[in-house]
Amino acid sequence: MASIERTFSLQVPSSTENLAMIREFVNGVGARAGMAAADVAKLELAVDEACANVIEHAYGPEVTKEVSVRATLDEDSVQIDIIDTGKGFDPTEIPQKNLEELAAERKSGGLGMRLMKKLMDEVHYEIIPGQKNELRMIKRLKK
Amino acid sequence: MASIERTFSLQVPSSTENLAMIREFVNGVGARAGMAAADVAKLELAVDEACANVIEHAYGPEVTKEVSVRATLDEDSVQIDIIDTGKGFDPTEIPQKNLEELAAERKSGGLGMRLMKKLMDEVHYEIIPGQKNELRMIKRLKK
Amino acid sequence: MATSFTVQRSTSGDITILALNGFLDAHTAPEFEKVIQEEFDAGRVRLIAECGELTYISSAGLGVFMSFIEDIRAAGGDLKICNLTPKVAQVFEILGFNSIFDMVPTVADAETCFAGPAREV
Amino acid sequence: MATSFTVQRSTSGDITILALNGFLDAHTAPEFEKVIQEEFDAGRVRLIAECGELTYISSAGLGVFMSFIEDIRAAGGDLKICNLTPKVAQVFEILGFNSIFDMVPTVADAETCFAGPAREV
Ligand SMILES: Nc1ncnc2c1ncn2[C@@H]1O[C@H](COP(=O)(O)OP(=O)(O)O)[C@@H](O)[C@H]1O
Ligand SMILES: Nc1ncnc2c1ncn2[C@@H]1O[C@H](COP(=O)(O)OP(=O)(O)O)[C@@H](O)[C@H]1O
Repeated sequence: MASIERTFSLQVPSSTENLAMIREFVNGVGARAGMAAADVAKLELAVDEACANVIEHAYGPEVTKEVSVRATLDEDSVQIDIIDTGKGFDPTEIPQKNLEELAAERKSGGLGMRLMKKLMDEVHYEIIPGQKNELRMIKRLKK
Repeated sequence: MASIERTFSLQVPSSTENLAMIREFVNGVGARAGMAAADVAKLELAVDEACANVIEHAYGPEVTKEVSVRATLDEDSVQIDIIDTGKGFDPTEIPQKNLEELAAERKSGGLGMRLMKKLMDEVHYEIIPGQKNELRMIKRLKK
Repeated sequence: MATSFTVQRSTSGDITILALNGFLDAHTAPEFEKVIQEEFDAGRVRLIAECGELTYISSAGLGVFMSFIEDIRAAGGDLKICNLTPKVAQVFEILGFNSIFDMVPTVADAETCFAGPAREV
Repeated sequence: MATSFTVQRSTSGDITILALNGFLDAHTAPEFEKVIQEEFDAGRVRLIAECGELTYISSAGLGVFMSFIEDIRAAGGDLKICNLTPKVAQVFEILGFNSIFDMVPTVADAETCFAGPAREV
């Protein structure tokens, strides 16, 4: 594998219908990075969660809005950047309830960010309200 | 299906290794457009041919260069735009030899543009030397 | 394309078996929610999710399980999960779903669970 | 990922059977070219391409067939194509390959072709 960085990008309309295409894209990226199937599956799920959040929370399902996923591969890692220009939010203010509490409240949500953090090695949000919201996730490659 | 246009885009490094990812992308687009499997297969092959030409003729295999595919869906058609910033060429000057001549000359190339024209409803090149080379192909949807 | 998700419903006495097939994500989770809601509304609260053909799940799918479990148990029933593939099982485990749900190998095992004492809510 | 392409080689007397599997595109065509070149260099010019497991072909793959056929025939051999799936067969047909190549259903049919008179070059 060349030591040079390689970048793969995908943009699709903001609709949950397109999550399947995003997952196929991530599967392709994982294969290009030479990742093991189990790690590709983790990457796939983390990106699905992040994009579902953009579609459902940042924009609402508006096909005029775009979900953008960029993957940067180098020798050591796969870096995923997901950018939206939606309403933004403060990740530190999202309450982290445990599973029993969520179930007791009949909640169906609140699991996505938790999954992303468990699946990836690094997860950072950079929110510039009204301008752009960027989520960067990194998965290190096992050598 | 909404009457609004939907746009899907993919950018990958200029390497034939990435043609498989491009094909998966096109398969996804075809599914989103509700195309029959036989038509998706035609779209897939036409885009593969066009991107292989960009990789092999416009850039050479340089992973620092990017192949960009954009698909625009509306009610009636799938439009594919493939842009490169490579050396460009004059499509009207490419000799169209028949199969027997190509075989007699031991040629392995010269079939790609022919296939694209047979598979798609419209194929146009817009070459602005030194700036950008754009190939637009259209496949009309059967209703 | 990997968008398809189906639920096939069958019954065994007062137990409803829901065989999930395909991709359960933010797009398809509402279909699963609807099926469970229908069972619940019909007073059928002994449910088994048979996941042998469930190839993918994201948090939206997990959320459907989570949001119904208390109501189902409060109504005297349960929702048991069986036959998870290793890939899907891993997602349930990462989130600690085994602390809330009975997850067993087969439909027969799940039926046996129902024959035993009710799980604490 | 749909990148894999393999060729499995077997022989039947002086005939070489090349069983193609997977995706034959601009990336994998050089592998196919290499295999045919090796047969040709070894003086083995009675070739059958068995395409039952060939799921995809683009012009780069077709070009390998086209670029070798005259040399192979000039050396007294042929390259017969058999067992194409409908999807792949359509690509051969669109380009009119049937005017140049013998395309038959089975390996046995291709072997029978070799037993008959040589095709005009
Ligand atoms: N891209 C985003 N834009 C705006 N809000 C977001 C975004 N991502 C997450 N959020 C907020 O964080 C909350 C928690 O997200 P998550 O853990 O994925 O659970 P869920 O999406 O199921 O609610 C969401 O309910 C939403 O309020
Ligand atoms: N994007 C492109 N940039 C530069 N030259 C191109 C491009 N596309 C096609 N060509 C030229 O047109 C010729 C014919 O292309 P094609 O019919 O696809 O056959 P092949 O690629 O197998 O040679 C190529 O050999 C090349 O010279």
